[in-house]
Amino acid sequence: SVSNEILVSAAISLKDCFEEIGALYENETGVKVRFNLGASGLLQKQIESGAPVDVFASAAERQMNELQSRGFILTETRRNFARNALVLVIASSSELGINGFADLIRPEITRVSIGNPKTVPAGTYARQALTNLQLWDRLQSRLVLAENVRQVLDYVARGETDAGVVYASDVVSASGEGIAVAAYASDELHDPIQYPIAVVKETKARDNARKFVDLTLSPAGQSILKKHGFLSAN
Amino acid sequence: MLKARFKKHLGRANSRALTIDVDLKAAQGITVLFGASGAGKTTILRAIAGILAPDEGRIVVGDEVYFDSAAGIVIPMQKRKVGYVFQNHLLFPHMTAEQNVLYGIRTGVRRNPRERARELLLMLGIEKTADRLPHQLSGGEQQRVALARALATDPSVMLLDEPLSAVDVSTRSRLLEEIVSIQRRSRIPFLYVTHNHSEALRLGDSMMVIEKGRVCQEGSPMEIFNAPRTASIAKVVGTENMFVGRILQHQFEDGTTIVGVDSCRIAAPLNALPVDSRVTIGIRSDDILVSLERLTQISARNVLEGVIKNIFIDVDKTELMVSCGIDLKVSVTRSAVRQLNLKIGSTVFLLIKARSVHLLE
Amino acid sequence: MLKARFKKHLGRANSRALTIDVDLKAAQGITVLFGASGAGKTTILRAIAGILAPDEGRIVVGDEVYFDSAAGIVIPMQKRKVGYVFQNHLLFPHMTAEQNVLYGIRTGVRRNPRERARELLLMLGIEKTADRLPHQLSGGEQQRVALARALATDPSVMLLDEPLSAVDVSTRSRLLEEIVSIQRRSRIPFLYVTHNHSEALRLGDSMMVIEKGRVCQEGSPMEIFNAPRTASIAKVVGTENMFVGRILQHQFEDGTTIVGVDSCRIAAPLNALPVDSRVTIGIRSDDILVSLERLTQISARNVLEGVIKNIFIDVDKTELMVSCGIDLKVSVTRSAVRQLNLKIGSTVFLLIKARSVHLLE
Amino acid sequence: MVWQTLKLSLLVVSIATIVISVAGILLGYLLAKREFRGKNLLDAVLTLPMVLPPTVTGYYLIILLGKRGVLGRVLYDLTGWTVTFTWIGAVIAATVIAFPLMVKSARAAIESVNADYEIASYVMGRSEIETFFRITLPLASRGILAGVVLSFARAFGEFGATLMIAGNIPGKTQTMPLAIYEAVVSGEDEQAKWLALILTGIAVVVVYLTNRLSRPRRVD
Amino acid sequence: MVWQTLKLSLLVVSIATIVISVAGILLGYLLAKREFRGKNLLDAVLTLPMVLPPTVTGYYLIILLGKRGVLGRVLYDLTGWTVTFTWIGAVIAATVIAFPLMVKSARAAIESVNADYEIASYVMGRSEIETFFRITLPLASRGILAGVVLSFARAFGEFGATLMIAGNIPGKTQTMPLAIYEAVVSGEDEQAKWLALILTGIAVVVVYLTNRLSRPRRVD
Ligand SMILES: Nc1ncnc2c1ncn2[C@@H]1O[C@H](COP(=O)(O)OP(=O)(O)OP(=O)(O)O)[C@@H](O)[C@H]1O
Ligand SMILES: Nc1ncnc2c1ncn2[C@@H]1O[C@H](COP(=O)(O)OP(=O)(O)OP(=O)(O)O)[C@@H](O)[C@H]1O
Ligand SMILES: [Mg+2]
Ligand SMILES: [Mg+2]
Repeated sequence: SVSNEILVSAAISLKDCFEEIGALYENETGVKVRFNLGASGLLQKQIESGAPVDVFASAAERQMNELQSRGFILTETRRNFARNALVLVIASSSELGINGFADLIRPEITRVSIGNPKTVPAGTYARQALTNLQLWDRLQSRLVLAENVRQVLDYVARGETDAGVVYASDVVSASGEGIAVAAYASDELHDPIQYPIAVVKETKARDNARKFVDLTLSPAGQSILKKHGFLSAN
Repeated sequence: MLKARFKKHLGRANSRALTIDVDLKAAQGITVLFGASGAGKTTILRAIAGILAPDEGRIVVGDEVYFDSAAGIVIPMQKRKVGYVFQNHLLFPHMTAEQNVLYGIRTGVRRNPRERARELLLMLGIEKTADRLPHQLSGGEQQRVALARALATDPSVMLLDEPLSAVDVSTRSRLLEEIVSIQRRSRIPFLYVTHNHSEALRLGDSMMVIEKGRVCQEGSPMEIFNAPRTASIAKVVGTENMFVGRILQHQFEDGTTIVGVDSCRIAAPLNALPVDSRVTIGIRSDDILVSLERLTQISARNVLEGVIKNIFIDVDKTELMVSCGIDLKVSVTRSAVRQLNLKIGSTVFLLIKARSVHLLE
Repeated sequence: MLKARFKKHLGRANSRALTIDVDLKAAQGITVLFGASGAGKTTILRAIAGILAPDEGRIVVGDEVYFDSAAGIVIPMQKRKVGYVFQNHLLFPHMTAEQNVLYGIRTGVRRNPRERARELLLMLGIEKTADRLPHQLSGGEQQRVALARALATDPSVMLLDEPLSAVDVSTRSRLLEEIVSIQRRSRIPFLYVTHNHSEALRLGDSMMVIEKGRVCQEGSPMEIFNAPRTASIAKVVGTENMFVGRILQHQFEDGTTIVGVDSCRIAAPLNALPVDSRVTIGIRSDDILVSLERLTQISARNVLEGVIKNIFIDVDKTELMVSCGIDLKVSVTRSAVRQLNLKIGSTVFLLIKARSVHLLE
Repeated sequence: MVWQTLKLSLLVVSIATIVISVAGILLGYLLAKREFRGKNLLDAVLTLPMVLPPTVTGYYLIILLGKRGVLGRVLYDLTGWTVTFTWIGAVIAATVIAFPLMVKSARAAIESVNADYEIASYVMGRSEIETFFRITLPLASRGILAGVVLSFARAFGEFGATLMIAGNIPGKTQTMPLAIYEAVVSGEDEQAKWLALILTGIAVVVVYLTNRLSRPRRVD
Repeated sequence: MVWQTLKLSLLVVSIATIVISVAGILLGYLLAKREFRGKNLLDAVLTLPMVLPPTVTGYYLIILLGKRGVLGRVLYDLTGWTVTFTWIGAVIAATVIAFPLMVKSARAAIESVNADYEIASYVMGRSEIETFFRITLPLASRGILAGVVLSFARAFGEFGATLMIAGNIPGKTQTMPLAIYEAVVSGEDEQAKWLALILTGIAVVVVYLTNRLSRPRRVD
């Protein structure tokens, strides 16, 4: 990257708030910021292959852990900049009376969608939560694995599935149409849903990259995240 | 019985290539279509087969109306019972010779189509090629497969577009007989396009000369070849001697009209044209007799003295070019050349009956 | 000068369609290839053009070796300077008539290719079709475009595969003259395939008869038509009278051999076959003279009395079928029929020179 | 697990390829032979499933065929059955995605056949259907077979739209490409490689066999 | 923003289509006309990018061309430049993904041309290249144009592999399909619909125009 420009690879679920933080960043530093948005797993692969990325913001810790263990990030710059909560969503028109995760095993519930635990972070956490609730095995035949959170929301809103599990922030960003939150999963049911951020080792703009990481953690950054339904890092 | 009367413009509106405008009737029997290249023969066949819709007119075969612009009838080609030997064969390239012929046999018509196909191939002398694909056949073999395929269709009218142009004389001769006998048995009209005189003569129950999209003369082949009505027909049918002259006088007692061509006076059958009109006359080289003496006790009205300028020896006729004021081509046998000891430079007398001098329009 | 000596097996190994095995030389001039359909004429031309590689042999044009299996030389077709009129025309369907001809003109050879193309089209009488696509041309027009395209190539050898089979007699006659004059100017060998006698006679400086893939007779067209060497050649070239007989005796003083055919004794030129051998003899209908009286003071060795059984009237010849123990076809002019008042049933005497009786192999 | 995925993939792709081939050749024929208003527009619109990201196509399919979809609702109300999350949904997705390939290929192939042969067949009294099967189709076979192979490959590899309408229900609607995608994204490179190898192996064999099939009979 | 994305998409698809057409016709010609061992296997292998999910193809491309890739490393060592996250990467992705369409279509189209015309051209002394351009190509034009249209559509819509190798960087490597994908995933339905409309509109117009172009000149 040119010295007055940085490239931030960010999970696509961070799109809206990062665009706001980016504007703020450009104002403050005069450095242009570009975003490369995609699924965290793909972003990880790109960095491993040597893509010229300066900052990586992941939707889950696993991808960051892998990069760290293989030495692709500057470990000392790694921070968790946001958290999220898991929610059970239903169509706002739903008449099934689902009020909690336990309702999912009721016989009239035929389909429940979550993100694919292997590829979608929200799905990974959903699996943890359902496993801890002793529901995972019993729900197996009802599960529909989606490729991204958006798809879960589409299914639910269009009545294809009776319920779904997504992040709290997704419900906010999805302009909420047709979606209602039926229940929150308590924090103990899953690992903390952390959003890690770090500077990529091969960056040629270490300082500017560092500034972006700092900005996400700054009060201004945090308030933007909060506005979009994320929880503060700590 | 085939009746076809129609008009069809070919080419773009602003640059007409040709306008077909025909009215033809073909009874049971073989009707030969004769005409120069580009005269419109193929186009006429295509209209009858329904490949091409005329601009207006009416085409009837037997009692089936194939086309009638006034009544808005256009029977699609699938429904017309037409056998067609295409000028460019159009053998299906992915089928063997036998499969091509089998394809021509209408489903359900024959009890044993394979046998029929073999029979046809045998008849046309190409039974050995049954299992070959078209590109493995010689030109003449392809043409015969196309003929076999058309004959296989059991049609109500048969259209043959130069079906024997690519086969050798001896095969052709045999196939002509087959075609006649097939026609006689089937009792349907055959329209037969050819450029070949002897085909026309051997096959034609009647003949039509096509010129620039029109039927310009009809009659038996012999009649037309002997007495072509116009200079251009004469050219097409191959009358060798044609001259432009002027009417000099009518000899009513004799029943002849004297035509002056250059310095020659030629007696033709009496006609009603005014003296001094320009006329074209045609004399077939075959109708001229050669003598070494000036004969007088003879019925021929014209006796012209001349000198042999050239001798063309051809396998089926020998031609003399005799100069007697005008140059005349004269057809003789080779034995006559030997017997009369004809040489370039010999003086000869040409005898031409008045009836052999044709006034062309 | 073209020298081609090669072998080529056609068809699958287990079911040979034909084996071509020729050794031919064609000097500057027009060499006619004559032969029945399927004899292998097209295949020979294809081998010379390089479309088809012979199994073995050598092909030389001028001093360029086109093919030599021994030396491992195979010049690709692009490098052979061959003009080729294909039997099935092969006009490029996406190009107009003129563009097709232009394509034939080798780049850089002509200063003004368009003019040359127009010139050729004009010469062949198809200038009006210049802007039409092949499918908008009549069969004869297509053929002439193909001819123009081949003539445009300025080749070292010209191969013409029945180039005039689809045009009318009068056009053909004119084009034959053009072809001769082009050959005379270009001074290269022309190989000309045809089924047509008069084309062969008018064009051929020499002629080869092809039979089953072999050259079975070579000579001037006239020679071959007059004296075909075998019965099958006689059939191909159209000798009308052929009989199987036995040698009765040799008359050394006369220089004749008497052949018995049924009850007839026919004098033929002296030969060396043992008495009683079976032989085939051929007599061209044109070589027989008709007389009403039994002439004795005449050179003809054979005088056969017979009765006219039939008269066939054709436009370019009239044929009598005369029965005199054997049935003979006799060609006469129509005027002779009239003059001698020949009718079915008339008794006539046929005069046949011994030299006109050909022993066929 | 792999076996089940593979079985499903093969089932889906076989049915899809058959449907595509039949419908595509038919439509290709109509586009080639019939004149009607908006013909070329129709042809252009038909290529759309190639241009849109499959996920988007899948989204539109849900809007159309989902339980609450325009058509899906009618179907659901009548039969209580919905196509979403069934293997039939996967077939539909694969069919829609690969269909344009077949139509375009078939149209071009049929238009390239010299119409004179068809005319000759008609003149011989053969119906349009018979002519189509015995003349047009064999003469257009090269181009059509290429279309079939392309459609097969595309349908075999399709997963974006499939995922959307058929869902990813392990052991039920998970096709091979989906499994590979999953393996790649979740970093199971070994697994991914194996699956990719199987998938490509099968594809190569099928395509290879089709190629051999369409090879001209050598004749001389 | 939309404008820039569109511009990029058009740039990428134009270059990709040109590259695909040229290389695809060439390769199609070789497959059609030359005999060599493993020819049909090569043809089969060439269809692979159609079978693998584009993301997976993209992944393999990155392994090959990335800074640490087999080829990419050499390139990087030599020039200090890498193809990942550049619009050239997008061109490469689109090219690789759509290439099989062109090769297959071109091969079939070229094989369908009656070889006698090519022979006639050779006999007239025209070289193979000249014959190819003036005879083979015009006579195969229908099938080849169908291949070009299909490749164009596929390249225009490509996003899986592109995302992988070129990234999804607005204003730099974000093509239309990527923007649509992004909008869909982030729930910006309005935006998604508009983008999809523009994309499909352009595709329809281009395909329609090509169709008109390839329409036979009406002659009678
Ligand atoms: N589609 C067309 N557009 C323009 N002109 C055409 C078209 N079809 C035929 N012609 C012209 O009409 C004339 C008659 O063509 P047709 O094929 O009927 O001739 P033909 O008598 O069969 O000649 P030939 O003996 O050479 O086959 C030709 O000059 C030809 O060029
Ligand atoms: N590829 C092939 N496979 C099998 N047989 C073939 C092949 N090509 C030609 N033949 C056969 O070889 C023979 C000679 O063919 P060729 O085309 O040379 O004949 P021709 O003398 O030109 O006849 P025509 O006057 O009918 O055109 C024919 O009987 C033909 O069927
Ligand atoms: Mg014609
Ligand atoms: Mg031939």
